[in-house]
Amino acid sequence: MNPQLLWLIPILPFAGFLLNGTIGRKLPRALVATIALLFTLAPALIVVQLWLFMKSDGAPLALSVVSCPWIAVSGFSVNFAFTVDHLTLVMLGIITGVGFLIHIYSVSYMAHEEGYWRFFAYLNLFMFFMLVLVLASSFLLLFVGWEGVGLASYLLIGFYFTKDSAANAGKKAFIVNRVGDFGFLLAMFLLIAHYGSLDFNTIFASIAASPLTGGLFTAIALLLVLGATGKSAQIPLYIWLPDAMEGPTPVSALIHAATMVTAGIYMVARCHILFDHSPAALTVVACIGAATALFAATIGLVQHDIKRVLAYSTVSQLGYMFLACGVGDYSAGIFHLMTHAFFKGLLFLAAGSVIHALSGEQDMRNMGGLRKRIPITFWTMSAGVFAISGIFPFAGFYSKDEILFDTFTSPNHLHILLWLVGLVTAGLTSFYMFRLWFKTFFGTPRFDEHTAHGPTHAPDLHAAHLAAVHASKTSTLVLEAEPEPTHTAHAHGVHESPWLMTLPLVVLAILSLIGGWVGIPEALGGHDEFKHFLSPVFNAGLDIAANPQHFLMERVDAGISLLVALLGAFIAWYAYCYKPGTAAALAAKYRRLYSLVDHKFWVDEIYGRFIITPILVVSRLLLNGLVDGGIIQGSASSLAASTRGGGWLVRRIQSGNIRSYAGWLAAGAAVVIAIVLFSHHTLPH
Amino acid sequence: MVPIAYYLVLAAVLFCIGIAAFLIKRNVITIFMSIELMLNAVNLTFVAFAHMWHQVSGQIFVFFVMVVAAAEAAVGLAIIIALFRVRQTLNVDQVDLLKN
Amino acid sequence: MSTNLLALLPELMLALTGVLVMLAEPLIPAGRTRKPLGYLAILGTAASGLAALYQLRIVDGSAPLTAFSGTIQIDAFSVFFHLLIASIVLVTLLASLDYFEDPITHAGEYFALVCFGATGMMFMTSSVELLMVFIGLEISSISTYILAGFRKGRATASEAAIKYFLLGSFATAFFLYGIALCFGATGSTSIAAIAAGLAITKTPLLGWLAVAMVLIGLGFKVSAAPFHVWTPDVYQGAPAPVVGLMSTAPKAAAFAVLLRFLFNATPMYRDHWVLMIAILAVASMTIGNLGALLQSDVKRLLAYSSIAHAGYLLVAFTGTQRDAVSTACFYTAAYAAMNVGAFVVLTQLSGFDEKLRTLDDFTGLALKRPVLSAIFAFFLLSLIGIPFTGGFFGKFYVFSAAVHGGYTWLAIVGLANSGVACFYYLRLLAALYARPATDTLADTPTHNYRVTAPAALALAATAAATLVLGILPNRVLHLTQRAAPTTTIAQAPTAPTTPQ
Amino acid sequence: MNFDPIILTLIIATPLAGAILLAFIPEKEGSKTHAIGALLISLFTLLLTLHLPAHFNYHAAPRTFQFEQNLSWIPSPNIRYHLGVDGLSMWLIVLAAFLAPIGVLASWNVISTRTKLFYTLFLLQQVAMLGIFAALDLFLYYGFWELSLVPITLLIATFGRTENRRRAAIKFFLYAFIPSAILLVAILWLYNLTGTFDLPTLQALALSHHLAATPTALLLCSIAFLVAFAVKVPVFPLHGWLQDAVAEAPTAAVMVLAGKLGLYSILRFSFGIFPDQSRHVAPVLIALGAIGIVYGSLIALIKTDLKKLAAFSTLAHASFVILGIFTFTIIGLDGGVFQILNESLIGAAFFVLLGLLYERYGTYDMRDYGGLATRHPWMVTMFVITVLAAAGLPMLNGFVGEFLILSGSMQSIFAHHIFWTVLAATGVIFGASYLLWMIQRVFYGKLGVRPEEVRGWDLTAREHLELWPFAALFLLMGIASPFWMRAIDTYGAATAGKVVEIAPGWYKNTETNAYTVNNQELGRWCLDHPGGCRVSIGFHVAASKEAR
Amino acid sequence: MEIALFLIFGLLAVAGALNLLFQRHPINSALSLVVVMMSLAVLYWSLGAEFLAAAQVIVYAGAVMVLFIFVVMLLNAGEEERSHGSKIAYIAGIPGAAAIFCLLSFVFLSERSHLGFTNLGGYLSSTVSNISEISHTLFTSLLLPFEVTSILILVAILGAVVLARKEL
Repeated sequence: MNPQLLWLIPILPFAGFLLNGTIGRKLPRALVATIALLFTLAPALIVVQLWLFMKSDGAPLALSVVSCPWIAVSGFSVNFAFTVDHLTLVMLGIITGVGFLIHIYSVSYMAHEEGYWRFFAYLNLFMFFMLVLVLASSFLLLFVGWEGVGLASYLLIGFYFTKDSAANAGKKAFIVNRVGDFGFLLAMFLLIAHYGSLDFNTIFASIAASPLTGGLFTAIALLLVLGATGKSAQIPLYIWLPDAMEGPTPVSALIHAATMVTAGIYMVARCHILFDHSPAALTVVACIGAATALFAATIGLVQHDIKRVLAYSTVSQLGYMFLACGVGDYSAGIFHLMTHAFFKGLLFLAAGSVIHALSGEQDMRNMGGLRKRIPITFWTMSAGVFAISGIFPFAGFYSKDEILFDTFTSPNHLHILLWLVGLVTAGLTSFYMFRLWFKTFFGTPRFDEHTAHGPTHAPDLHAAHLAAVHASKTSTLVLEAEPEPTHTAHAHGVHESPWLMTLPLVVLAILSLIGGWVGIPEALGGHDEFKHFLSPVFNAGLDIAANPQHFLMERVDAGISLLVALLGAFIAWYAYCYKPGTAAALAAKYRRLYSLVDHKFWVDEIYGRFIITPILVVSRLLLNGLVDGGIIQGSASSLAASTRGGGWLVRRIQSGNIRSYAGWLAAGAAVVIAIVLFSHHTLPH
Repeated sequence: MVPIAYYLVLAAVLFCIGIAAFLIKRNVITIFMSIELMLNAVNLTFVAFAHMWHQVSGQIFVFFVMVVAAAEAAVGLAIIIALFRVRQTLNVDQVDLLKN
Repeated sequence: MSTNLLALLPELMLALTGVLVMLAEPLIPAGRTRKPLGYLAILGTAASGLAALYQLRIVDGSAPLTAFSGTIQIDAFSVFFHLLIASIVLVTLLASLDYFEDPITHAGEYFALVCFGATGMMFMTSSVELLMVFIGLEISSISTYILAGFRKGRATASEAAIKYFLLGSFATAFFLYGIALCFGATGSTSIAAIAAGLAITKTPLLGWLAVAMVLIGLGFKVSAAPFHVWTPDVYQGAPAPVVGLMSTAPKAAAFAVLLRFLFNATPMYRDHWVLMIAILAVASMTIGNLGALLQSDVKRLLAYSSIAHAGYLLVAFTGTQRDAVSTACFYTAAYAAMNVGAFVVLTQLSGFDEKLRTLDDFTGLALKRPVLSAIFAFFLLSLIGIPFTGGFFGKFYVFSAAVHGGYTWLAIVGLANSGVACFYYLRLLAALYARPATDTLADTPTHNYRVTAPAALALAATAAATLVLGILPNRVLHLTQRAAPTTTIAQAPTAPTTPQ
Repeated sequence: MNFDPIILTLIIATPLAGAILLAFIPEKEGSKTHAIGALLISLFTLLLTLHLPAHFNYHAAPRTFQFEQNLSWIPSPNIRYHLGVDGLSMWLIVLAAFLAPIGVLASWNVISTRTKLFYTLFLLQQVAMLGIFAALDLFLYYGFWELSLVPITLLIATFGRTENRRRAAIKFFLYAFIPSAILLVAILWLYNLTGTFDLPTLQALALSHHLAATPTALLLCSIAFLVAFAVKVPVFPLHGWLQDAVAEAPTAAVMVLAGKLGLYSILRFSFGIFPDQSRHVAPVLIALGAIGIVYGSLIALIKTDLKKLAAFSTLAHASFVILGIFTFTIIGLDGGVFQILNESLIGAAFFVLLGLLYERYGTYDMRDYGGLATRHPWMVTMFVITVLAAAGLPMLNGFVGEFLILSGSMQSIFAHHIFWTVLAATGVIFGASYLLWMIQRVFYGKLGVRPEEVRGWDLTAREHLELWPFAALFLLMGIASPFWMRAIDTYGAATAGKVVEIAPGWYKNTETNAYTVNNQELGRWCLDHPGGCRVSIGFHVAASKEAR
Repeated sequence: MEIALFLIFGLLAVAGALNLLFQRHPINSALSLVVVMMSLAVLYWSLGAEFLAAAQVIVYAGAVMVLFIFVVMLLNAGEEERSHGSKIAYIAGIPGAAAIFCLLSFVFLSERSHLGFTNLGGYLSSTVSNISEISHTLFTSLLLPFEVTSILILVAILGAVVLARKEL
C-alpha cells in the first residue's frame, strides 16, 4: 500500500473538524452527523487496510513517512513524520474502531443538544490529535497529540460551559494535565540537550548503543512518568478524571475511558527501551500503578453516582496497566488497554443509556429493578461488568490475569507485594462493579416514575447539576457553584434507547466477551497471538510466558484471581440483594472510615489547601502586594518624592526678597572666589 | 611712599561695606547708594593700578565708569519712582509679590 | 588707527534704526497706533542682519578683521553672534508688533529700546577690549532693565524692574572689579594683551581673582546658579516678548564674552576655572530643574528651565577649546530658537495682560487653539531634548564635548537632569493635550484675537529654525566650527613694561 | 528598477508623509476621513515592507546587512544616515507594518473625537518604530528610539481611559527617558572611544577586541545600554511603568508599548557591540527572565482587571524572550527572536479582543463579566484561539518559541541554568492557569452583571477583518515556522558564535568565545567595501588608544 | 606725608561708608556717601589722577548725589523702618561679604611685594599733563567706547522718560 495514505488517517478527522467547526452551525443536524461519521469511518477503513498490509508476510516491521520540517534551526530540527509499527497499529485499531462506534452512539444520544455541531467538531478534533499522538515518530509530534487531546477534552468536558461546574472541570483537567506536560517538556529538553534530537529511532538507537547511566537518565524517565501520570490519571495527578464526568457520557466513554487516558500507557510502552535501562523508574511506575489501582478502587466502593463509579474504576484499571508496564511486560499493559477500551467503553455507553432512560438520573440510590425495563442495556452492561470483574471467559479475565501473573513472576524485588495489591484490587473491582450491577438492575425500583420521562433533551444537564453540587463539595478549583433548578418535563416513562445507541452497545458487548481470546496464554491452551503480534516492538517478556514450567503457577494464579473476583461478586450480592441493609449498617459502624473514603480521602481538599491556596496567597500578598506594590512602585515613588522635596527647597530659596537674593549672591561670590583661588591645589596636573 | 596694596585693601573694605549696606539697608534708594559705593571702590582700585602701571587707560576706565554710573542712576531712580507710584513704599522687604 | 566702519555695520544699522524710531515717534499723533515704528525697527534689524551676513562674506577665510585700534574684532565668532542676536531681535519685534493695544504703553520707545539693547549686545560679542565689553554690557543691561518694567501699571512689572536693576548693578560691580583686577595683573584691558600679560605676570593671584570676579559678574548675566535668583521673579514680571528676548539675546552675548574671556584671555588658568564652571553647571542644571518641578506659573516655569539650560550650556565649557566654542555657539542658537519660539507662543496665547498664566489655564488648550498648541508642544519637546529638534542636537553636541574633554561624570549628571526636566515639560504638554475635566472650554480664559501675520511669521521662523537645527544642522555647525579657532588671537602684542 | 537601496527609506518615509498629510486635512466632527487615510497609508507601508522578505538573500555572510543605504548626514561629528536589515530585523519590520492597519481598525469607532491628532500620532509612532528597526547608525537609532516615546506618551495622556491617564503617561515617559539619557552618555563615550557611530564598524571592533578601554569601563557602558533597553522590554524589576501604561493606553498604542523595541535593541546593540560583556552578565539576565516569567504569571493569576492581567502576561512573555536570548545558544536565540514575533502578535490580538469587550460593555473588570460565550460565539472562538496560542499549545506559534527558548536554556552553559529552566518551565502551568481562568470568568458560567445591563453584539465584519489575520498567522507560524526561522537563524547562528569566520578577516573560537583578526584580509575587505574606510578609522583610533 | 594723606582720607572714606551703613535716614546716608566720594577724590589726586579727582567731585558728588537727594526729597522718604524681611541676608550674606573681604585682602597683601609703592613726586614732576594724555588716548585708541557711550546715555534718557513719566 502507499505509505502516504498515513497522512490521511489524522487529516480526515481534522477536515471534519474544520467543516463542522466553521459552517456546521448553519448545517442541518443530519448533515453534521453524516460528516462527522464519514470522516471517522474513512480512517478506520484505512487502518483496516493498513492492518491487512502489516499482517501480510514480507511487510516491514515499521512503516514511516516523513514530510517537511516543522521546526528547523541550525543544529536542531523536527520534521512532520509518522511511523506505524504493530503497537501503533493496535492503538489505531482501538481509536478508530471504538471511536467510530461512539460517534454512532452520540448521533442519537446528543440528538437534542444545543451546539450539536460543536460537539461533533470537537469529537473529530479529538480523533485528529489522538491519531497524531499514536502515529508520531518523535517525542515532539507525540507531544502535539498529547496536548491536543488535552485541548479536546477541555473543550468537551466544558461542553455545557454555562454551568460553572462543567467549566471548572474542564479547566481543572487542562491545568492538571499541564502539570504532567511540564514533566514531559523537561524530559524533552534534557533529551535534546544530550541527544540533540527528539526522533524516537535516533534516541532509542543511541540509548541502545551507549546507555546513559546515572541520575540524569532516571530523571528523564521519571519526568516522562510525571507526564504519563497526568494524562493517564495516576497518583498524584488523577484528581481531574472524576470531575471530567461533567462532560457528555459519550465523551466520558471515548476520551476518559477508551482512548485518551491510555495515552500515558502508550507513551511508556513506546519508550520502553528508555525505561528498560532505568530499573528505578520502572519500579516507580509499578508502584504508582499498584497504589493507584488500589486507592481508586477503594474510593469506587462507596460512590453513588453511576458515572463516578465507572470513573474511579477507570483510574484503577489504568493503574493495572501502569503496573504491567512497571513490571516490564508492556504487551500485557497494551493488552489490558485494548480489553479495557472495549468493556469500559461499553460500560460508559450502557450507563449513558441507563441515565438516558431515567432522564438524567445518575444516582444509583434512585435506580434498581431496571432489568426488565431496558433489557438490551441490561444484557450488554452485564457483559461489561463480567469482563471488568475478570470473570472467565470474558476479555478482562485474560488481560488482568496476565498482568497479575507477570507481576508475580517479575524480577522486581517488590513483586509479591505488588501482586497482592493487584489481587485485592481485583476483588474490590468485582465488588463495586457488581454492587453497581445489583443496585441498578435488581431489587425494587427506587426511581419516581413521574419525573422519569424522555426522550430527554439534556440528560446530562441534570447529571451535571448533581455533579455540580457534588463538585462544589469536593473540587477546590471551583469558586462558586450554585445548583440550577432541575428542569421538569411531562412524565413519559422509562424506555429502552433507540437502536443507534444500542447497536454500539451490542458490538462492544461481543468484543468484551471475545476480545480477550486473542491473548489466551499457552498455559490456558491459547497461543498468546497478541503478545506475538507485538513482539517486534517489545522483544522482551516472551521468554517468561514461553517456558512451560511456569504453566502450573500461571494456572493457579488464574484460579486465585477468578476466585477473588467471584468472592467480590458474592459479597456484593450478599450486601445489596440478599440483605440490603448490610452496607448501610457497616457504614454506620465504621463511620469515620466510611466518611474518609466517601470524601475520597480529602485529596482534593488537601491539594487545595496546601498547593493552590498558598500559591494564590503568595501571589496576592507577597508578590502583588509587597514586591510590586511596595518595592517596585514604592522605590519609584520615593525617588519622585525626594525630587519634589528638592523642588520645594529651591522654591523656598526664592523668597522674593531682594536682600535675601543679594545674600545668596554674596555668599555665592565668596564661594566662587575661594574655589577659583584654591582649586589648583586640588586639581591634578 | 604708600604700598599700592594698601589702596587696594582700602578699596576692598569699601567694596565689602557696600555689599553689607546692600544687604542691611531696607530703603531702595539707600541700597542704590551702596551700589554706588561699590562702584567707587572699584574705581579706586582702577586708579591705584593705573598708578602702578603708569597706564592712563585705567583712569579713562574710571571716567567711563562714572558716566555709566550716572546713566544707571538716572534709570535706577526712574525705576524707583515708578515702583513708588504703584507700591507707595520704598522698603524692599515689602517688595516681594514675585516669589517661589 | 583704522576706523573701518564695515566692522561696525550691524551695530550702526541697529543704532540708527533706534534713533530713527525715536525721531519718528513724536511725528505720530498721540492715541494712534505705533505699528509703523515697529515695521521701521523690523526693517532696521533685518538690515543689520544682512550687514552681519555681509561681514560673514568679508571674514570668510581671511584673517579676523580688527578695527578702532583693536577694540573691535570681526571674526566668524562675532559674526555668528551678530546673526543670532539680529534674528532673535527680529523675531521678538515681529511677535510684539501687535502686543501693545493702547498707545499709552510707549510702543515707540519699546522698539527703540530693543534696537539699542541689541546694539549693546552686538558690541559685547564683537569687542576684544574689556572697556568696550563693559559699555556694551551696560547698554544691553540698562535697556533690558527698562523693558522688564515696561508694563508699568502692574505692581509686578516695577518690582521685576527694581529687582533686576538692583541685583544687576550689584553683579556689574563684581564684573567691573574683575576687569580692574585684570588690569592690575597685566596693565591692560584688551583681551590679547591680558592673555600675553598673564603669561608673564608676577602676580598670578590677581589674575585668578579677576577670573573669579568675571565669572561672578557674567554668571549673573547668564543666570547661572547661585547667581540665578533674580531670574524667575524678573521673567514672571516682565512682558512675555521681552522675556523671550532677555532670556536669549543678552545671555548669548554674555556667553560670547565668557567664551572670549576664558578661552582667549585666561586659557592658561583653565585648571582654575574649569572645575568652577563644572560646579556652576551642575548647580544651575539641578536648581533650575528642581525649581521648575513644582511650578504652576508657566512663565516662571520657563524661567527655571532657562536657568537649567544655562547649566547645560556651561557644560560645553568643560570641553577642549575647539569643542567648547563650537558646541556652546550651537547650543546658544538652538536654545534661542526654541525658547524665543515658546515665548512667542505665550505672547500670542495670553496677550498684553496675561490672561493665561497657570498650568490650569492651559489645560485642554489644544482643543481651542490646536495650531498654537501644536507649535508650543514642539518647542517643549525641543526643550526636553527629543531627537530631530535643535534642542536634542544641542544637548547631544554639548555632552559629547564634555565627554571628549574628560568630563563624563558631568555628562551623566546633565543627562540625568534632563530626565528630571522632562517631568515638568511633560506636565505642561499633557495639560495642553489633556481633555479638561469639564468640557466647558468656554469659561477658560483665553486671549482670543487671531494670530496676526507677523506673529505667524515669527512662529514659523522659530519652529523652522528649531527643526532645521535638529535635522540639517550642517550649515550652522560649519559656522560654529569655523568660529572656534578664530577666537584664539593670532599675534600677542607686547605686554607693557612692569614698573621698575 | 531596483528598489533595494531605497526601500527602507521609502518604508520609513511613507507613514511620515502620511502623518504630515493627515495633519493638514481639516477635521470634521464624526468624519472617518483620517481613519481611512491612516488605514490606506499603513496598508501601503505593509505592501512596501513585503519587498524585504521577497528579496532577502539568505546566503549573505553573517553579520552583514542588506538593503543598505549609507549616506553621510553630518560630517563632524561623524553621523551617517545608515539603514539596513538582517535576519533579525527583517521580520520585525514586516510585523510592525502588519500591526499598523490592525491598530487603525481597532480604533475605528473607539476614537470618535480628535481623530486627526490620534492618527497623526499613530503614524508618527510607526515612523519611529520602523526607524528603530532599520537604523544602523547609533545616532540615528537613538533619534528614533527617543522619538518613539513621544507619540505614545501623548496618546496615553490624551486618549487614556481614566483620570489617571496623565500620571500614567508621565510615568511611562520618565521610566523610558531617564535610562535612555544614560544610554546617550554611553553612546557618546563609545564615539569618543572609536570616533564612529556606525554599528557594523563598532561590531567589527568589538569582535576583534579593538575597543580600547578598560574592561570595567566597557562593562559599565554595556550595562548602560542594557538597562535602557531592559526598562523598555520590561525586564522583571524594571516593569513599574507597565501596569499603568497598559491600563490607560488605547488599543492601538498598547500594541506597540512593550516588548519588541527593547528586545530588538538588546539583540542588535547590546549583543552586537558588547558580545563578551553581554555573556558576562547573561546569568543574571537568565535568572531575571525566569523570575519574570513566574512572577508575571502569578500576579496575572490574581488580577481582576483584564488590562492589568494582560500587562503582567506581557511581562511574562517578554521574560521568556529574555531567558531565551541570553542563553547564547542558537536554539535559544532563534526561539527568542521568533518569540518576539509571537509575543507581539498574540499580545496585539489579545488587546484588540479586550478592546472589543470594552467597546461593548465599558469595563475591564472580570468580575462584571461572565457567560458571554452564548452571546458572542465568534468572539469566544477568537479569544480561545488567542489564549491557546499564548499558553503555548502545539501547532500554534507560541509553542514553537517557548519550546525552543526553554530547550535552549537547558543547553546553555551558564551557571544554574537547569534550575532556572525548571523554574521557567513552571510558567507553562501558571500561564495556562490564569488564561483559562480568565476565559472561564469572562465567557463561561452565568451571564455577568454588565452583560445583563448592556446588550452586546457579536463580531462585526470589520472586527472579523481585524482578528482573522491573527488567527491565520498563529496557525501558520505554528506549523510552518521554518519560513520565518530561516531568516532569523542567519542571525541566531552568527550571534551564538558557532560560525568560524564571522566576517571577512574575523575568526572566532566557538568554545572560548575568543576572537582573532586577520588584518591583511580585513584591510582588503575595507578597501572594496564602502564602510571599509570607517573600519580602518576605527582601527587607527583603537590602535592609537592602545599606543598610549 | 603721603602716608598721612592716605591714612586720613582713607579712614575718612571708611568712616563715611560705615556712616552710610548705620544712618537710618536716606539723606544722612546720601551725605555720608558724599563724604566718601570727596575723600576718594583726594586719594585720586594723591595717586596722580587729578582729572579724575575733579571729575569725581563734579560728576559724582555733584550731579549724581544731587539726583539722589532730589529723589529722596521727591518721594519724601523718611526714616527706614528696620523690618525683618530677610534672614538670609544675615545668615549667608554678611558672612559672604566678610569672606570676600578676607579673600581680597589676602590676595592683595600676599602680592604686596610685587605691587610696589606710590610715588607722587614722579607724577607731579612729569612735564606732560595728565589731562592731555587722557584726552589723547580717549580720542584715538578709545574713540569707539567714547562714541558708543552716547548710545548709553540715549538709552538712559529713554528709560527715564518711559518709566518716570506719569501716565494720564
